[in-house]
Amino acid sequence: MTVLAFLMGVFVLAALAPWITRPLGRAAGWVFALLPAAFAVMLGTLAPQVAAGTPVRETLEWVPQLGLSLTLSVDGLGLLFGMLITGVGALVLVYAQGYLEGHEHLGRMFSYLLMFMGAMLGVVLTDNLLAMFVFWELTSISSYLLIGFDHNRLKARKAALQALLITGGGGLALLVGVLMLGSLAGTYNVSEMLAGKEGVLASDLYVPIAALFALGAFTKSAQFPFHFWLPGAMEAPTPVSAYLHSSTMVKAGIYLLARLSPVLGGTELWETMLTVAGATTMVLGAVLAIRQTYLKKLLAYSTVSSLGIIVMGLGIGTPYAVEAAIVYLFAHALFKGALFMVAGAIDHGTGERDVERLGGLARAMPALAVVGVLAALSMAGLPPLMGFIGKELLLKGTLKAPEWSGVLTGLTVFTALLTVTIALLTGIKPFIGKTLPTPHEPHAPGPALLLGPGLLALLCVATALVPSVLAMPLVGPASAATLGAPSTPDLSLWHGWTLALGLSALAVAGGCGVYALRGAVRRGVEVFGWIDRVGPASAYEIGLKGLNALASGQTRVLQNGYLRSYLFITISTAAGMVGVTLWLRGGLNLPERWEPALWYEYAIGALIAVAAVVAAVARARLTAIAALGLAGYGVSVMFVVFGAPDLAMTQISIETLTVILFVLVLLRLPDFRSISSRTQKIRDLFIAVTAGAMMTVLVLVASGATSSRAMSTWFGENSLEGGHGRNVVNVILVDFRAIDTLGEITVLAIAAIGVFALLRPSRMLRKGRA
Amino acid sequence: MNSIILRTATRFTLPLLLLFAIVVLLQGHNKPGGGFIGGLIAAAAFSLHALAFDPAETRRVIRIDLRTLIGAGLVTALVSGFIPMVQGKTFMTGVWTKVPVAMGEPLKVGTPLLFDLGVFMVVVGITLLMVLTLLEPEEKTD
Amino acid sequence: MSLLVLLPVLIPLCVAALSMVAWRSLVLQRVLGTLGSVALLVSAVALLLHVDREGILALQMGSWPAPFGITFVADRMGAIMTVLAGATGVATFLYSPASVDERRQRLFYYPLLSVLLAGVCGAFLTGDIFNLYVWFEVLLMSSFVLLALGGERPQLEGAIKYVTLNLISSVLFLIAVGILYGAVGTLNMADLALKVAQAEDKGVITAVSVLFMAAFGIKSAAFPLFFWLPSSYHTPPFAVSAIFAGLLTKVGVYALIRVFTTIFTQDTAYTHTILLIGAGLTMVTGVLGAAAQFEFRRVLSFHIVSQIGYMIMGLALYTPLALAGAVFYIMHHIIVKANLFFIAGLAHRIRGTSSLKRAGAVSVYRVSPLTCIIFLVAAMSLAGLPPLSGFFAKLILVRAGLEAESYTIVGVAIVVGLLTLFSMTKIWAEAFWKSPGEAPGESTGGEPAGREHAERTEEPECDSALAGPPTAMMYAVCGGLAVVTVLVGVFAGPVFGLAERTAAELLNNGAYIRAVLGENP
Amino acid sequence: MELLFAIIAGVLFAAGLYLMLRRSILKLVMGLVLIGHSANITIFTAGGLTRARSAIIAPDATTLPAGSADPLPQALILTAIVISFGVLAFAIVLVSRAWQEVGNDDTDQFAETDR
Repeated sequence: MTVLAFLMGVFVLAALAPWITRPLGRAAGWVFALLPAAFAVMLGTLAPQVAAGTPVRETLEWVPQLGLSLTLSVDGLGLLFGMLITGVGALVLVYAQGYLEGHEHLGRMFSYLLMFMGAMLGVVLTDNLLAMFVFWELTSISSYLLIGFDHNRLKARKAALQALLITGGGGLALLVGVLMLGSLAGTYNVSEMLAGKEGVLASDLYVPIAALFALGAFTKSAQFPFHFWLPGAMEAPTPVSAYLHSSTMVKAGIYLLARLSPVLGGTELWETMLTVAGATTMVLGAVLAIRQTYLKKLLAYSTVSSLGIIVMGLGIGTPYAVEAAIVYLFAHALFKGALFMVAGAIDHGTGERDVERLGGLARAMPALAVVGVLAALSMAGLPPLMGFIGKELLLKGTLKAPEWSGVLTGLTVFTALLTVTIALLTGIKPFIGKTLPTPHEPHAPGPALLLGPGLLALLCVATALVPSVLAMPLVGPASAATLGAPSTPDLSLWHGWTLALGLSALAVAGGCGVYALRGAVRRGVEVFGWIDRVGPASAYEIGLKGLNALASGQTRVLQNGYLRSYLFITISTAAGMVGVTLWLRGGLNLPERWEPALWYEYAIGALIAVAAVVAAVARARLTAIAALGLAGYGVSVMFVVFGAPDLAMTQISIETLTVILFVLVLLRLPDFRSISSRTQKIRDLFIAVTAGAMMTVLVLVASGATSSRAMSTWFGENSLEGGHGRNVVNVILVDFRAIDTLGEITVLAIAAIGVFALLRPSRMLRKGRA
Repeated sequence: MNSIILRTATRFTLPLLLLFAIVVLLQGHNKPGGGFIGGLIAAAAFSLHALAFDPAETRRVIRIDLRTLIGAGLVTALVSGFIPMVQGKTFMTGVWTKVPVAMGEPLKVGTPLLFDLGVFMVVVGITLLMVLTLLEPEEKTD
Repeated sequence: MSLLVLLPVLIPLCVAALSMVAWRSLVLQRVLGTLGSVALLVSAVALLLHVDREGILALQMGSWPAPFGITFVADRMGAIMTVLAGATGVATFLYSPASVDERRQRLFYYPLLSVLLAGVCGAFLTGDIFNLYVWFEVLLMSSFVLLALGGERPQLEGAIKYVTLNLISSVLFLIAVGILYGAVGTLNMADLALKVAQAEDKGVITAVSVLFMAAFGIKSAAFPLFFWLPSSYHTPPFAVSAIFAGLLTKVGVYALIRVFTTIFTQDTAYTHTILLIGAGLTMVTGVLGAAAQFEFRRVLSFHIVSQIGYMIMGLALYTPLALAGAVFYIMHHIIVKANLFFIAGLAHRIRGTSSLKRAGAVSVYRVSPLTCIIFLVAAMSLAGLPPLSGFFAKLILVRAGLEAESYTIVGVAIVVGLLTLFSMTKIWAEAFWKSPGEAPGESTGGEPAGREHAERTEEPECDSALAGPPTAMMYAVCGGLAVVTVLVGVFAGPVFGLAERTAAELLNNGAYIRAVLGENP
Repeated sequence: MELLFAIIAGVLFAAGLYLMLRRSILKLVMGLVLIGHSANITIFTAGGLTRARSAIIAPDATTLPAGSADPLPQALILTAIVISFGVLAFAIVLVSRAWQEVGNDDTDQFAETDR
């Protein structure tokens, strides 16, 4: 249970962080980093076992009935991602200490970062798809809190919401997909799904499942057209961007695609979906990046592009392409993480974010300059750096793609070219050339700010120089897990004079050219500006506005504040439901003949009816109240006639009391006015008469139904003997059904309290006012 | 309504009406009537009194605070349900004994009658609370 | 042992009667009420444990044999609901002194709360359909008074709508009971289950069942019968609206579940289809209503409506898993919803306002991390985010929907889940994140188009809240309920197991009938 | 006679609803009274109508003779009447208090807190 213990430890530390950050002082970030560092080391020790093809498994049951268990399984893919998350995570914690030194909410930042780290680790280490979903949503929430960290700014809050809604929405699609796949495969453990792969692929549900999983992955990994939340998320402080938006969270979607490739992949649908989305995102991301001049936005769009590259690689699906995707993912995490941190350090040290206003910083911050240049060169794909290896493999992958290889290669080269430009802009330009004035005097970053990017940049070199030691143990098993077959990516720096090398050189040269002409190019790509204006980002805005308009419109119509309209809808619904049911379900079995009533019964009935109608239409209050009383007395006479003396007595006394209450209280109210319009009256009359008719029919139908008289017979037989009373009604009230009566007097008591409570304070208040 | 006739009449009718109310309460088990109707008659008697004199005077005549009366009525009704539980029977099971009366056949007394008495008290209490609260002059009489 | 069935009703009723006698002493009333609610909770837990282990418990009132007397029955469903009522009751009693001013307390506030609890528990435990009506009236009447207590204008306006529409519901209920009695000649629910199954004229029965559906639909605030709820729930003191939000609509849902699993199963193809359509519409209209609101409790109120839809969805799908989902959802929702209203009171005390447009006096996010954590737990649970209770509730229902191949309702449930998240973040962003200095400008979720928002920058504030910093007890209550929410998530396995057993029991009413009517009815 | 009762129930119900749908709060309460009557009549009729044989056991008998009125619906109605009286009393006072606070008897003016 080591892995599980470590994972829980991360969450526990997240819970503790806000309370212990202040006591720890400047060492806090360093202390917190120890845990993920240890985690990384622990994962590292598992590497040989994983490479040997035997994943480490630990299981903790959670809701076994639903198939949800915390099954941790460290296989190749999990190991690669786990190392990245813990390794980069440790560095980011240290970096955050330097970046946000003295910030009021530094403790919360650590807490959110650790929570995010734990969630992310959960996503990549669990084998159970439901458990993975649990962690998946946790990453969304913690990233919401992280993006909105500068909670005073409206822009930050909006960006946080945007990211949450898009990734959260994708997450819900994923949930449906997971549930469908789980019930289809009969298990939620991915490792056990392979056995049922044939059944999954043959099922009718395969298409929706694949689409739902892709939707979940594409939203999380910022694929077109869901990419726009990622640049928006740059509202977050830089440590967050470096962690979430370059090396970890945005890769969760890619992880998901890689993880499920063995189960869902290999079909034309899967490959087309991924390749098209990836290629589109790759090109668009790069083009949109060129338009930007803000450091972090440039990096964000280029991250979108890189994510597209990886998705495309997974989509092509050949061993070459998949290996390339995995290697590129690894390389990207190193150089993009480093570059984000460099960008943050520049911002921190100068207060300037616009690349066009930055230059010559190498003099003020030489160490950072070395780091930045190294990372940028890796991103540009120059040897002897990891980025170069990744790009070479990628070009090889597209060249050997089974279909559309020409187009894909062309697009990749084009993207690589623009990537070179972006690398030059973000990692090199700020440090070289003429020194430009900045908002405040540049100062070199301290060790906390330098450690993270420095180490990552160093790794860019080291992994490429000795790939068999530092890279191979990670990427080899990972691509093997993705492919579902043994795999050893060719990680050498030199393959001889190949076409890929030529294209690579072309891209570098072209990239430098674009860099030189960037002013013109920027104006040129403004053509694509519409994507931001009418594209998905504005679709989101319009959607949100539309939602709000729909919501308030609906509420204005339904919850309009008018009691009469509430009543109208309520009554029509009830009457309509009953009427339709009687009609549809054959309830209209009226008795065949009715026993006629006697003349005086007709007379009383007529009296009640007329009194009711008069009460309803009377213009004067007193007339109405008198008619109301008359109707009540009429009803009690009816009770007398039909053998219910108790009822009649009660009804008469209640009626009298009611009239007294009416007179005492309501005569203070103003006299009736005619305020409803004619149409309203007709409409109301219609619904009232309809509902009344419904009542009549119901009563007839019920009285026609033959029911047993067992109850009344039993009461009649047991009243005297068991209840010691001859008045059966009273015996029912105080004995057989005394609980009813207990409830009844409780209601009365409460009503009296209500009357008392409502009248007393009014008197007090009025006295106060007078 | 400061009528002397009404006041004098009320002085006589109040006890009579109360007596009638109690008769209705007691005979309710065998003839039409019962705690509810009896309670209403008693309340009507006191209401009449309140109209003839004034609510404060009526409250004085009743002595017991109406809120207490309502509570006591509820407690009585509940207690009538608990009595059988002392004997190990279910809540609200009727328990009956015969009370010998000097003349005539012995009177049967049982918890349902106690329950009805509770009903009676609550009804008197709530009706008077409503009526008196409404009749009372506009000042605090707490 | 069988007395256990009655205790949850008798305890609060006796407490209420005693506190009424003790109307002079507020302290005594408070102590009595609080102890009573604790006793209620303890007895309810004992009842649940007993019922879960030994089976359904029935008690014939006054020793009269069923179906002639009134039977009190506790099956798992009823016992679970009673436990939840007890828990909400304890929380409300503890929270009340910090939320209800002394003037209101003097007007029988505590006895009213006790009676409300008695009514709710009575409704959960009675086995007689007319007796159910009586308990409904008990809880309604006390809720009427609690709602209007204090007599401020917003309260009275809300109370008029609440009272009127609920009385319509009561009348429909009463009529339905009368007609049902006329048609089958019994009132005992177990006996009704038998007689309805034997009835020749199914058409009438179905029509009556639909009448019940309308009556309970109003009580549970389903579409399009929910208007009374958002009109009134934001007006009384926070403690009152919390217990309302937690318990009252769920009594309606309970009644729907009870009636449409135990009694009316003669035409499920028809009745449960209506329920399903209603469930979907309820979810959507509720959540849209919430999206249009800019007041803490009004957002929450509309969400109640929306989430009632989920519970009805579980009933409507009528599979073991779906019903278990509905049961789980109810358990989760009562705790979380009551807590959110309590938290609204907490936040109101800190910010000095419940408006989401206006920035509060201070930023809650800065001054009270504890409030933030508690709110996040409750809100995220409501939105169905893992690993909190709401996630499992939603997960079960969605899975049940998928297994029943009702893809439309699943789609609705999913989209509504996202929109719920949206409005929870709206509360979070506006009430917690926003800083005092900020102008009441554009909100995070975009500004709704419409006239009234241009006209009315000032939201009407409900002044039924006490001022001053929150008390420790408020934190304790909110925090305690938040812990429960987390625990339900952590121990989702056992809780779901209970829900599954409950669902199985509901779907097979034989045990219920035997427990009430004896072995050979 | 069932027909007569059914019609009375229908008329009472319709008149009550019509009153409730008016905008005056006073009419609202009056409507409540009428639909209450309607519900009672409904139960009374659905339970079975019997002329003039009240459910009281004669002094010389020990059981209720066949053909007597069904006592159960009567007991139910009695309970319902009393409960609706309690509710009604509260509603009357509520309405008058609301009128005092709002200063208007038009329910359309009771919409301030609802939008």
